[in-house]
This record gives sequence, C-alpha cells and structure tokens, in this order.
Amino acid sequence: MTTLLEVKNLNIRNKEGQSLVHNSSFSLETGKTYALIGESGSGKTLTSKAILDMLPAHLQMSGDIVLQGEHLQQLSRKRWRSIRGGQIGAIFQHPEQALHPSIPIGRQFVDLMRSHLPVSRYEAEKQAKKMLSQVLLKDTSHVMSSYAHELSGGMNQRVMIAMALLLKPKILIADEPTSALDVKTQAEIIFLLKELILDTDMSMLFITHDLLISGYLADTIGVMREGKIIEQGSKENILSAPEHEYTQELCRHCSQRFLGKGEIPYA
Amino acid sequence: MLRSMIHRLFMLIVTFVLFSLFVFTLMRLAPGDPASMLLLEIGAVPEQSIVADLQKQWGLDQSFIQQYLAWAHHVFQGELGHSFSSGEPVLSEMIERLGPTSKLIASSFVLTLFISIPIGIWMGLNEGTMADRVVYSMTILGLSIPLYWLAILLMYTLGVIWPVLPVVGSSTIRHYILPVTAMTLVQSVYFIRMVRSYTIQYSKFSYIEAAKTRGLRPSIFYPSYLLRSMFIPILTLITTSLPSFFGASIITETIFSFPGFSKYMLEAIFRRDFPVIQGSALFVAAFIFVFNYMTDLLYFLADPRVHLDKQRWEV
Amino acid sequence: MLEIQRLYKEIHGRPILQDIHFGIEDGESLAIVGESGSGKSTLAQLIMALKQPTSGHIFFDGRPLPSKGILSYREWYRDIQIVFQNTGSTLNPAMSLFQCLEEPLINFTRYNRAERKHKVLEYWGKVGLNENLLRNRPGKLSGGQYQRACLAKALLTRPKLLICDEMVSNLDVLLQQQMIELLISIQKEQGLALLFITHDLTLLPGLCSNIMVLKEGKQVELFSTSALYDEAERDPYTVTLLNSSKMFETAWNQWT
Amino acid sequence: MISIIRANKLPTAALLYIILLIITGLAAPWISPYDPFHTNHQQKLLPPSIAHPFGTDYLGRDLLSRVIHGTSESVFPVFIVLSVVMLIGLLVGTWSAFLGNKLDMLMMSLTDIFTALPSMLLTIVVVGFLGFGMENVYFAVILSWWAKYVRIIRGLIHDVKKEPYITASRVSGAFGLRIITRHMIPNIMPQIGTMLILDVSKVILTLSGLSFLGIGAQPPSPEWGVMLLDGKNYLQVAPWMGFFPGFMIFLTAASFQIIGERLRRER
Repeated sequence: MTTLLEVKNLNIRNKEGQSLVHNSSFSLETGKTYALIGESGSGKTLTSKAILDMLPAHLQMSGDIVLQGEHLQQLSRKRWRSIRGGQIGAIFQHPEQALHPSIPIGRQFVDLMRSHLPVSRYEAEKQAKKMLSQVLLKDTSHVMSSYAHELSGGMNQRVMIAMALLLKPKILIADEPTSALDVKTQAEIIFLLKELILDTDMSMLFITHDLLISGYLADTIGVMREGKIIEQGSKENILSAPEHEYTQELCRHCSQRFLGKGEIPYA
Repeated sequence: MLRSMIHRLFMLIVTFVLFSLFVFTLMRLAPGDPASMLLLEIGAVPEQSIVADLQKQWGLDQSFIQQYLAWAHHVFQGELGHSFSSGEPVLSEMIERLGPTSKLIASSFVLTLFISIPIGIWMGLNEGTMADRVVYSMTILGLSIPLYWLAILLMYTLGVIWPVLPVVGSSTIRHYILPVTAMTLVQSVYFIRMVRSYTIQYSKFSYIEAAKTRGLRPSIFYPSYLLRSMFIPILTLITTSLPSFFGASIITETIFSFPGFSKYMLEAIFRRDFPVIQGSALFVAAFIFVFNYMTDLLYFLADPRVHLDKQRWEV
Repeated sequence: MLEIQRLYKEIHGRPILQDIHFGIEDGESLAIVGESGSGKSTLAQLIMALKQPTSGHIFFDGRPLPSKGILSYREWYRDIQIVFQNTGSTLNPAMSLFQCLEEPLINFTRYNRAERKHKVLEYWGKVGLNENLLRNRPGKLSGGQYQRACLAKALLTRPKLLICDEMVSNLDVLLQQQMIELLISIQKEQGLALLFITHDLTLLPGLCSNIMVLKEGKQVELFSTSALYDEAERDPYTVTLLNSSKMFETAWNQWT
Repeated sequence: MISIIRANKLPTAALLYIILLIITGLAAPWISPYDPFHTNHQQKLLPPSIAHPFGTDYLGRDLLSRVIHGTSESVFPVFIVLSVVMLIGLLVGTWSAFLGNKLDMLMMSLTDIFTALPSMLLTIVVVGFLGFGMENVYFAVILSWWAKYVRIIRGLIHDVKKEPYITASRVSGAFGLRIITRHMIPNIMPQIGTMLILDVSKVILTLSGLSFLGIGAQPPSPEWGVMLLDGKNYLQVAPWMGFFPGFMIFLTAASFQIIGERLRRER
C-alpha cells in the first residue's frame, strides 16, 4: 500500500492572522478512501482546496503537500494544469454551479478531454458517452446536448463524477457531494462512488459532516474541529472506540438519530 | 419580452417629457423677460407696446402649462426656432457642426476600447502581482488628473516646446490627434479599472473556478469560458459610458478651439442664445435616451435570459 | 395562553400551512418538527406577527394577533420573543453588543440608563458570557456566543413565551448540547413557555414535553415526548424522520 | 496607531496634505506672502523665483498667494455641495425605498434623467438659462449629482431591509423612524462615506472645470480653474501660470481619491 498524497503540517491563515486550519497532517493511500469529517466552518473544505492550490487570494498557506514525490507548492502553472483534472479529479457540493451555464455539457467534456489529450473531437465525444454510461446515465446523447440547469441535482452530480473520472485520475476529491441532494439520490450517489472506486486503485478524499456516509465509504477517518484534526484512525477504531469527547458526541448523536432505540439521556 | 420592451419605450417617453419640462421651466425662470432681451439684442429700444406684442406673439401671457404645451408642440416636431445671434435655424446649425464632434467622440471611443479592454482583462487575470499593483496605483492618479489640465500640458509639450501638432481647429486629420489623445487617456483610465474589476469578479464565479480545477487549456479556458460570460457586463459598460464622452468633448473642443457641436453649444451660453441652448440640450438628451433604448433592445435580442438591472455610471 | 385556531397560509397561491390547530399553556414546552419546506418557519413568523395568516386566528391570553397600530405590536412582543437561526446576522452589526441588548429595554420599559445596564449585565451573565465582550461588535462573537447573546436579548423583557426557530442548527454538536442544557435551566428558573422549532428530533428529549410533526404544511401528529420512541404508535412519517438513513443500518451494525 | 500609519503610508500622507490644505485655506489672509489681488506691472510674468515661488501672472500678481486664497474658492464649496447632495440622497433615497411601484417608477424615470445625461450637459442648461456665478454652478452640480445618491441609497436601503437584524429590531419593539435611523442608516453609512470621499475628488475636478470654461467663478477670483484659464492664454510666454493651479487641482483630487480607495479596500 503506497502513499499517494502526503499532507504535512498544513496551516491556512487569513489576513488578520487567525489560523483557519492548524497543523493538519494526513495521507491518502492508493485504492483507499480517507473520510475527513467536520461540521461547517471546521476548515475541511479549505483543506481540500489547498491540495488543489485553489485557495482564495487573501489566504496564506504553509506546510508541505507531496504527490508521489512532487512538492505541489512549487509547481508551475503549466504543471498544475496537467495535474488538475488529469491526476486529481474533484466533485463539489453544488454540481449545477460547477458546470458553465451557457455551454452544452457535451462541449465541456470535449474541452476537458482535448485540454489533456491530443484527441479528435469525435474521439472525445465517444469517450465522454462511455463515461456517462458508466455513471448509470441512460440517455447519454440527450445529456450531452443539454445545459446544466436542465438536469436534476442527481444527474448533474453524475455528470460531475463522469467528468472527474474521465482522465482516470489517481485521486478523487469529493467535497460533500451529496449534502445538497434528497436522501434517496444521496444513497444512489454514495453506492455509485463505492462501486467506481472498488475495482480501481484510485484513492478518494471524501469530505462530509455525515458520520454515517463516511462510515459506509471510508477505510480511514479523520475528525476535524475548528481547523484541527483532533482524531485520526481506521474506521473501526474511530466509530467503536472514539477517544476525543467531540468524536464521542458525534457518534452518540449519530447513533441516536440512526437507531432511534438508544436510551433517553435525560428522562 | 415584447411587453417589457413596450414598457421601456413608455418609460423613455416619460423620461424625455420630464426632461423637456425641466428645460422649459428653467427657461421660464431665466432672469429678464425674453421679449425685451431680444429687442436689446438687436439694438431696438424695448418700448412697452412692442414688448407686449412680442409677448402676445410668443404666447408669454398664457398659463404656464399652456405655454409648455405650445412650446412642446413646436419642439417635438423639430422646429427649434432660430438662433438669437446668427438668425439661422438652430436645427440646421446643429447638424452642420455634428460632423467634427461625432468624429472626435467616435475615434476616442474606439481607441479607448482597444486600449482599455485588453489591459483591464490582463490586469484582472494577474490580480495582486507587482505589475497589477503598479498600473492600478497609476489609475488612481489617472482618475484625479483634470482633463483640461492634461490637455494644456499636451498642448504645451506637443504644440509649444516641440511644435509638431496643430493646436487649433479641426480641418485635417492631424488636428484630431491632440484632442483625441487627451480624451482617450482620461476615459481609458476609468475603463481599465471597470474591466479589471469585472475580470476579477467573473473569474471567482463557481463555474469558472470549477473549470480551473479541471485544468482546461488557456486557449480553451479564456475565450470560451471566462470571456464569454463577461460579454454582457462589458457591453453594458460600453453603452453606459458614451454620455461621459460627450461631457468630455465639451472641454476638449473648448481648449483646442475645435469647431464642433459641443463648442457651439457652450458658446451659446455666453451669448445667452436660449433657442440654441434649448435645442442642443434636447437633441443630446434625445440621442442618449434613444441610444440607451437601442442597447436595451440589443440585450433582449442577444440573450433574453439577461436580467436588466444595469448600473448607469457616468464619469 | 397561546391559541392557534384553524390557521391557513398561502404565498403566491401555494398553500404553505393548512388547518393548523394547537395551544400552549403557561410554562409548557412544545417542539415543532419537520423537514425544510414543511412550513415550520412560516408558522413562527405568523405567531410573531411578521406575516398575516390567510385565514384562521391566533390568540395570546385572549388578545388577537396584531395587524395594525404600533401599540398592539409592542404589547404582543412584550410577551412573546424569538431567537432566529442566525444564517445572516440577527444582531445589528453597526451597534455594540451592549446597545443591541439595550434596544428592547429602551422600547418596552422606562428604565433609566443605570437600570438598563444592570439588567443587561444580569442576563449577560445568566447566559454565561464574559462582561467585557459587551463593548465590541456582534461580528466579533463565535457561533455559540452569538446565539447566547440573542437568547439574552430575547429574555431581557421577561417574555411569557420564547420561540426558538432552528436556534442551534448552525452550531456543532457539542455546542448544541450546551445550548439545550442552558435552555432547560432557564426554562425551569423562569417558568418560561417554549416553542422549539427544529428538523432534528434527537435534540428534543428532556427539552420539550410535547412534539408536533409537520409535513408539507399539514399537522401529522401531536404527542408527548415520552412516546417518541415506541414506533408502533407513531405515524409512519415520524418514524422515517427518526431513522433518516435506514439504508446504512446493515453496514452500521458491522463496524460498531 | 503607529502600525496603521506604517501599513499605509500613502493614504496618511494624503490625509496630512488635506488637513494642511484646509488650514491654509482658513488661514489664507495671514499666511499668504502677498495680497492676491494687488497688481504690479513692473513684476509682470516673472518665472518662479525665491520671491515668488509660483512666479507672477500677466498682472504681476503673486501666484502662490492666489493659489492659497483659491483654496477656499475651489475646495470648501465642494464640501458644502456634496453635503447637500448627501442630505437629499438620504432623505429622498430612504423615502423612495418605501414607495409603492407606481410612484417608484416615476421616481426612477426622474432620477434616470439625471444619471443618464452627463453632468456637463445639465450644468450648461442650468447656467445657460439662469446665468453665470457660483450659486448657479453649485445648483447645477447638486442637480446632476443628487440622482446618483438617491439611486444608490435607495438600493442600499432595499438590501438592508431584507437583513435579519431588521426583523429582529421590529421584534424588540423598534418601529418606523427608529428602525430607519438606528438600524438601517448606520449600516449603509460606511459605503456612502467611501463613495462621498471618492466623489469629492470628482466634484473638485468638475467645479474647477466649469470655472476654466468661464461658466463658474469669474475673474479676478483666485479660483484655481480661473487661474488655469489665464494660464492657457499665456501658455507660450508663461507656462508656470497654467501649471501650478492645475497641479493643485490634481494633488487635491488625488489625495481624496487615495483615501477613498484605501477605505473601499477596507470593506
């Protein structure tokens, strides 16, 4: 099991010097899924943006991010272009906002493909359709010709997954991909992700606030609160024997909601 | 779509009528009574009887509204009366002088666009770099340079110390160089800043950021992703800044004694030539309102989905 | 105390609330639970007279819902106060925290400056906040502190009924527990009636004596909290609310 | 305080310059070396020298003292004009934010006249009919600027009306005027203040520009625009006559612009 991506002492500070992410370190193994759990404002999304070097201009980042021996902070724009989309794919919480509103989806697939590989327009379209069918979208030619606002949330997310995996990246970063969807679609997308990851050696960084989903998808779990990774370990240890008080509260809260049969704490 | 275009047309007419009412009231407020003013102007003694007939003839004794309606009736059919000083019909005098002014405005307008849009976009994309900060601080100073002072400096350097360019008149192309340069410099400072802020704003949109995370090639990313979405705001900027070029042309034409429409209008003030002032003001206002209406129409044809709440800024 | 009778509300022709009917007595606490879009926030706004119902009535100690006249509104707000979810800023960012809390006292009471200062300090301590925070702007507070400040502001005029509209939804799990405990202690101490609006059923045990479930603007059921977990009696919709992620049950049992 | 000054040296310098300017304007009669209106034909058109740092004009008047006396003619009126504009903007803007849409439409077309048309055109029409002199020029400038402030303040009030703290203020018993004065206006003042400072810079240019065109202040007033006009006529012979007043206009306008920019970046 080789380490694909190593994040060491990641610090993100804003202009006033407040640290939003503090000394966070973790690593992504090939073929394994790492779930980063935290509530809103805990800095988990910032961490994922830092990996892709997409932090907003007013934030300063320090620390070391190494992708298979390559230090990501010193990369040139050109090298970054081949890594983003090529080596690291990304999907986000609001899929309809991640697609250009006035360009048909098919064209966006072709643009993506031709930015990384010297393929003809026809070849790119064929690849795109193959990918779209892999994400269980039936009428691919209809999807290719429609716009982002014409598709449902679930379908848009499937398009985003197809786009992220189009160039067979080594790492997939999923930043709360299902929190904006209704419960039923949420489950479909989670099952789809599990399947797509299963038979490849791709690693996934899954960011969520939902303990249940990460329990289902992840091999290792990291719990983040107020910018610090307070606890990290295999899924079994974290869920059955959490050390940190906050993680215990998370598990209790989740099991009560889930099981419904837990004892009534303050009867 | 059609309903709101008719609504806009109605609004345009209401606005223009309000403006003409405003001009008319100002005329009525003018000190001195026009009849005796005219008599003095042409050297006759303003006896009571003659003044009274003139007032009657011009209907000055009727109520304010009746006077306005009578006046508006003439004006809206293009009869703008005769200039006090030259006695020529105002309309023909204005049209004669439109040539040089429209050439001046058009050339500096186009030049400003060609200079400012590329620089603005380039600065927006390199936000925060040293070059961006240097040029940005230059634009801060640029906004504070008075056009008339800049024109004098240009006139001094290129007309006095190293007399290469003509400084007065508008007969040959070379006469246009100095005025156009002055206007272009001042206007493009404002344009560069606006285009830069649009570029910064639009490159932070979610779908543009997402496109970056997919590592699109620059030759694909900039033209068809970033610039395509910026087309409407830049078009708005262009159409809403035309009136400010007219404002600048008044100063430029005066300094370089450039015999255009704006200079003619300004001189009318010194001669207190009411018909000319009134005629040119209404003409310019009509042109600007119709121009704005045309651009609204253009938006609807280009992209009906566009939501029309443009900011109308003026330098 | 609070009577809601056959309440209907339509916005742009779309029915938001249909035939809502319940009451709250002195010192009692009722929770209103429903997913987003079930109309629970609209209900809170109707009770606070920020919106007028399409039909139906709301009474408080016999007085009807105010619709015109500042005095009737003031009278109503003296007895009922609300703490919002605070997605935006519910405290005036241009004022210091002291001025924010002083506002209800200025409008509802004729206390002089010293009495107001004393009252503000008393409640500021009651919600467990440090005194020297009062000088700076609301923007400086953390999420938990902000909601405590809003709670203090709502309690200053000793209302009879306090409405909490998704008050803790933005806080993280630990802070939620602390806020619930604070609410429980204040409710006991002041004999305050409570209307707690939320989408998360797990917060309610110990806080509210009764629970009303809303679905797409209609009342599903009203029951005592102790009967929350015996699924036989509960309406199927309430059960789904409880076990929101049934699909993962099998997987969950494996790991723990 | 020191750190603030060191952080932004330029705005502090600009602020010092403005304070100095206002002091010289107020104390002009005492500190100006010569009487600005005293003509002396022996000393006509002298270049800048120790005796006359800014040189003398075609009537032998000392340009430095004329510039010093010109401050109260060119800068102070701007503050008066803009405070009137601001007052109108606040009253009419706030009032029109609460109008029904019929009246609102009329107000919009009324303001549309004055925002769509260049202020120079409006000024020419006003001065053309009502005659020269500073009062008419001030009236003309107020006329062409009030609409912009009404529009902006109306927009700001509309945005503020939707804020949660306004609903919260109603619930804490504030109504009508109290909400507007205590809760709405204090929250829109920062934006208006910044805009005002930037507009001071624009109006200085406009006022001097009008005097330069001969519409505003009339000779022998030491107003900078008038001095610039004289300078233009003597460009070949005495360029310094035109340079110094123009430079003062530029310097004053630039310092307000610099401060305004710094405040805008603050938000």
